[in-house]
Amino acid sequence: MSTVLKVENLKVHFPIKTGGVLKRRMVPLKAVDGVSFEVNAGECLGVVGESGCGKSTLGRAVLQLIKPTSGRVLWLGEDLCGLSPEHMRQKRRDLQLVFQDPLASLNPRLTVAEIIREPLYAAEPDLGRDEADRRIDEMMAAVGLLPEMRNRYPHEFSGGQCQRIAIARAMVLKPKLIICDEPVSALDVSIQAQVINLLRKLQRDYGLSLIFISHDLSVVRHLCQRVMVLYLGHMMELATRDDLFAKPLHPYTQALISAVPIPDPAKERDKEIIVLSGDLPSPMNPPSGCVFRTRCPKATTKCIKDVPMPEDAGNIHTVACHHWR
Amino acid sequence: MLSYALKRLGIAAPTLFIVVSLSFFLMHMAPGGPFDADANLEPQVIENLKAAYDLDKPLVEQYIIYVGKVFEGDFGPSIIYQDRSVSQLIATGLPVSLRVGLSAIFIAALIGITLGITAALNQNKTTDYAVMAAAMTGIAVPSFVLAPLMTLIFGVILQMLPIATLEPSGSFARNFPALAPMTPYILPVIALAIPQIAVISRLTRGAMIEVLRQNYIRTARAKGLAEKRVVWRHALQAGLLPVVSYLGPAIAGIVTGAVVVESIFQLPGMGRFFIQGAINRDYPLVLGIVIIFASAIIIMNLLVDLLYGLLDPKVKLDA
Amino acid sequence: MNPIFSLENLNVRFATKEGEVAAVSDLSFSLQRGECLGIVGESGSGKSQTFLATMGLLAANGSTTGRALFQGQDLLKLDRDALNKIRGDRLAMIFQDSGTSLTPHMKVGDQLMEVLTTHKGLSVEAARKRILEVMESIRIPEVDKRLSQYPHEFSGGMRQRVMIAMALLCEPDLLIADEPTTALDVTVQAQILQLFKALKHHTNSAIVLITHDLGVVAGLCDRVIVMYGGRVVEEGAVADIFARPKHPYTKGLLNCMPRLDQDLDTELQAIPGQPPNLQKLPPGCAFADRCAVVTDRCKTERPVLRDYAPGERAACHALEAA
Amino acid sequence: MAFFQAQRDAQIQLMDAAARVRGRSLWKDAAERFARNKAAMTGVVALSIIAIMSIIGPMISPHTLEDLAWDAIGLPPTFENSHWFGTDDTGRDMWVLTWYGARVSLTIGVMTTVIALSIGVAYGATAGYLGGRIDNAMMRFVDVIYALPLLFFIIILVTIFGRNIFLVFVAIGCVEWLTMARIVRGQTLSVKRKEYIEAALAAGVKTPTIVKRHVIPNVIGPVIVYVTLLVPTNILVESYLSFLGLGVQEPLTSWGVLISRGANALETAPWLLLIPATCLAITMFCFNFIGDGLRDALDPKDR
Repeated sequence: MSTVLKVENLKVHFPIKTGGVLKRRMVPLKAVDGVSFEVNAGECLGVVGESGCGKSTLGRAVLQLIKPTSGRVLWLGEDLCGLSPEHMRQKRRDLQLVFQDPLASLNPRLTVAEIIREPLYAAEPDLGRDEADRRIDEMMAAVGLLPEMRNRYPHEFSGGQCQRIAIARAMVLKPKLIICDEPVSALDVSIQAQVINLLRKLQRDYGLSLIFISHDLSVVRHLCQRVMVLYLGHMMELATRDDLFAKPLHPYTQALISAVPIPDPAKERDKEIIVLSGDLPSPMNPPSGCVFRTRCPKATTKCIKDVPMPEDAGNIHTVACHHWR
Repeated sequence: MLSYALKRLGIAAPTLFIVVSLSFFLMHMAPGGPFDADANLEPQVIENLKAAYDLDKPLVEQYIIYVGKVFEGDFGPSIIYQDRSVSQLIATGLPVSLRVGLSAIFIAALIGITLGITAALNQNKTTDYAVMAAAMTGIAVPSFVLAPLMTLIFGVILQMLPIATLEPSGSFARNFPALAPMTPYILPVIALAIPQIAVISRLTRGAMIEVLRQNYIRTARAKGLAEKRVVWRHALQAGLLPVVSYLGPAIAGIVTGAVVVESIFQLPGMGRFFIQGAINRDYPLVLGIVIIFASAIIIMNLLVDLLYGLLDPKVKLDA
Repeated sequence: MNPIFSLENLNVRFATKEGEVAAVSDLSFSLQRGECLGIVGESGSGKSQTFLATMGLLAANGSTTGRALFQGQDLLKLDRDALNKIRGDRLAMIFQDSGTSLTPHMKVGDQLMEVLTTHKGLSVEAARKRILEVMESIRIPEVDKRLSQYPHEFSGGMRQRVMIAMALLCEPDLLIADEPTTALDVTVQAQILQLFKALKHHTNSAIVLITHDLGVVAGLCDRVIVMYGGRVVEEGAVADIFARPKHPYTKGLLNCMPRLDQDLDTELQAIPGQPPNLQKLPPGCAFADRCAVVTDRCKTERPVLRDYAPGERAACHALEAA
Repeated sequence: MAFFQAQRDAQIQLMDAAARVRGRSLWKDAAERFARNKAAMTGVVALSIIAIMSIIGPMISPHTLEDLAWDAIGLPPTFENSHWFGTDDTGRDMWVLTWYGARVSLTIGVMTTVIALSIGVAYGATAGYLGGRIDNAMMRFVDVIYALPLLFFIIILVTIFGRNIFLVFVAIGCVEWLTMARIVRGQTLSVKRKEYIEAALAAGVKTPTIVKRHVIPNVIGPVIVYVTLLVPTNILVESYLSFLGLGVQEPLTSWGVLISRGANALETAPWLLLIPATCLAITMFCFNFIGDGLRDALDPKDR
């Protein structure tokens, strides 16, 4: 299995102004703080975490839509962070993005065909009209849109169909990697399944790599081969799906998994739920040591003092916790 | 909040400075001068006059002298109203303008907000349509049309109110002697307030309708609160926010509108002095009035922003 | 036993420029004291509008027919003053989006206080004592400080707790929770669901839980109603519905959810097609064009709700045939 | 073979039919909503009539702007002598004056708005698109200017630099762009944050294309609405100036000039005020109805 994307120690800090008139200072909001991972060809990597954990920022930083503060993003061995805007623009045909809110991610003034055509013309300005139309039709068929929808506008479609349009736009250049940022969270349950199945099919048919960002563990479990858990901009745990769900090592992962409701009355009422106390701390003022320690049932003084480093727990299972053993 | 006010006043100083400089150079850059119109004057007399007002010096020097004096609170002598300083003229004109302007803004806010709320609570009913039609009329019929008409009707035909004088007269003053001193101001204030009433009522209506649609209004109703409490305690404060932000421009509008209204009703306020000064190139007078009006607008805007901060807890004024 | 709350042939319609929208049609059910009823459906299924209508909270262009009996009184016939005596007191509702459902310019303490002063006529001290008691019970820390803060100073989970506290202040006989955890993170959702479980054990109130998440229903509810296109398609005890769903839509919902307890690498059995357009509901079954067992009859004739066992109802032609 | 051929033909026919299915664009929706708005459509019709009359009105009349009818001074509106709107105190025909005034007032309203539009859009779009510190500085400047008594500046400008009509354009236009700049900036900022812009960036679309295809079409709605409200505002500002004797000068005339003169003769010859004032008021109504109609059409929340 070959690695297509390698992210090393990626940090994204946003400067935030705080304080009054007299003692104004800039405090960095550490949205992503030293995250490293790899994506293999044809693989789907899940990124899970709750709101504010930096997962969306991570996706955009990989695509250079947000400039990373430091770290490297190696795409097929080449660091994307150092590229000129024009050079990066050319790389974009291999790297695409699908958003959470399907309607908001489609320009309301353009027709479906125009929306899907846009990346085509951006990457291949000399493409003939017939050829472009052929590829648009092909992709619309692949995502399950009828040809008569070509000249319609996004507001005429339901959420699920809009997400299909967005996926067709991302797929039309046959990219090698798509980053999906919560692509099904805004959809109804019955439509969610359609989109998940579509993504699985596309991944298989086109040998696509996916980074699937989501807060929904059951969806991630269904779709991804490996899963990374983020908390407050830090990687908590990274493992193959089977490993992670069978024996989660990090207390946060354990809590997350136990909190997912199971649609089976007997199982749901019997299961042990690890209820975390309190709320997510402010990323502008993260806890010392381990960022999770304020809500962690296993926290000790060591967690206050020392930042836990990602450790190899065997079987390509990485965990950042002082107490995983 | 105090630090915010101080900071805003800190910005106000350079703003005023820009105003003064801009007005100064604009006025002096133009060809001609204050004594051109008077053809009877001997050239030597004009030279002496110019020297007396420092107009013979290079422009930059005049500017430095002027700014220095303003800094000491001296706006210099007026040119057209001889033997009177600009400060004296302002001292006679400002009370009149303030009385008219502040009354107008107060009445405009009070009536405009009341009408707006009434319309919003009766959305798409007759009351709503009536209020909005009246508001549209208030916007479409400008004050310089309204003012002569009101003068004709209430002053000339009905003989109710005095016109073009500060002396109380007319049937209204006779019937209500206690209110007699107010009578000369009634028509100017109405003329100034009506366009603003129209705008404020439309704004209030729109904002209230928007607020009444919010989820927290639904929560308040679900709690079983009386509709009165829902409107006054839960909706109004947020509904007033756009109105409060509009009050800044409204004050500027009333100040400038006063120029027209004062000249129609021949009130001896700042507006009349300004027009006279501008037409006759009375540099010190025009500059002095611009400074006063600009300061008034800046201070009122600051008050409006502080009020906004009080109404909206999410606004951190000192951040 | 008399039901504490029952709906009879409730219809909710919205007049829009594009025509009438049938949000809820012929809805009937009843609810016993101490019971927890789950209402499940996707967006547009009419589950929220049903209860907004009974609370008198519909948008201005909405109209309601039918009866909504609460402790013997028809809520739909009450004028606003009479309704205000009941809602917030014996009948309380918790809304989904706590970020926008609390008045932003009022201190949280004041918003809680007014419920008690309005309904119970309590003095400020007595009301404050009661607020502290309720907030204690739902574990809001630093209550004193919290009461003088504004909603935007609270986290999403904390705001939702305030909403719950607000509903519980008068110890309502019926508590309606409209998607109380949808906007929250899973770990915070777990906290809130735990609260609801405790609540169920400690009060005798009836609870209606409106949600699209079958997992939440499974953990909390005794009975469940599944809605589709503004109508009830299936109703039954939670254990029965999850074990033996009758209606094809209920089956579809259960099968299309990715779940942590299922076998991996099976394709999700998605329900094909799109949710129905409430402006142009078909004459037959609203689910017909997404249904796996559809017949010609489904397209022309609307299936009626029939009892299949005590407390078990469903509306499907295929069931009648079987 | 024939079978496959037939199937292919059928398929092509199907595709052709499909291609003909045109969706309803937001513009089309808005246009239909606007056309259904009776007040706004009345405004369009009335305004068109006024605009046409401003062109052909003086031609219909047998009188000209220069004619001074000594035998008919201060005549009320009458069909005799074709003085349909009467005559003023120097015997000039009010019909001709009113429509000449309309020409000037409407031209000034439109020209000043064009100037304000160009400055405001350029300024606001630059600030909004660049963002950050530049945006901050640019908008701080606008805030400062906002705090000035702007009519005073116009007055200073026109009194000092002479009162020609061109200067009136420039003076009003240079002052009235502030709100436009704010609207465009706010709109640009909000569009810039939209996900479809990010999607276009992620797709590798070049910046000029993004501005052309994504930013401008989505910013333009509120700008159009504001334009329809700025034209009457500027007509009014010119009328203020003319009323004070600072606007356009004889022999040119505008509604403001006519109203000013009419106000002085109100007791003896009320039509001299009422006719131009009515025209002005109707124009104000029309623009405001059109503006409201456009706003409701482009931003359909039922109000």
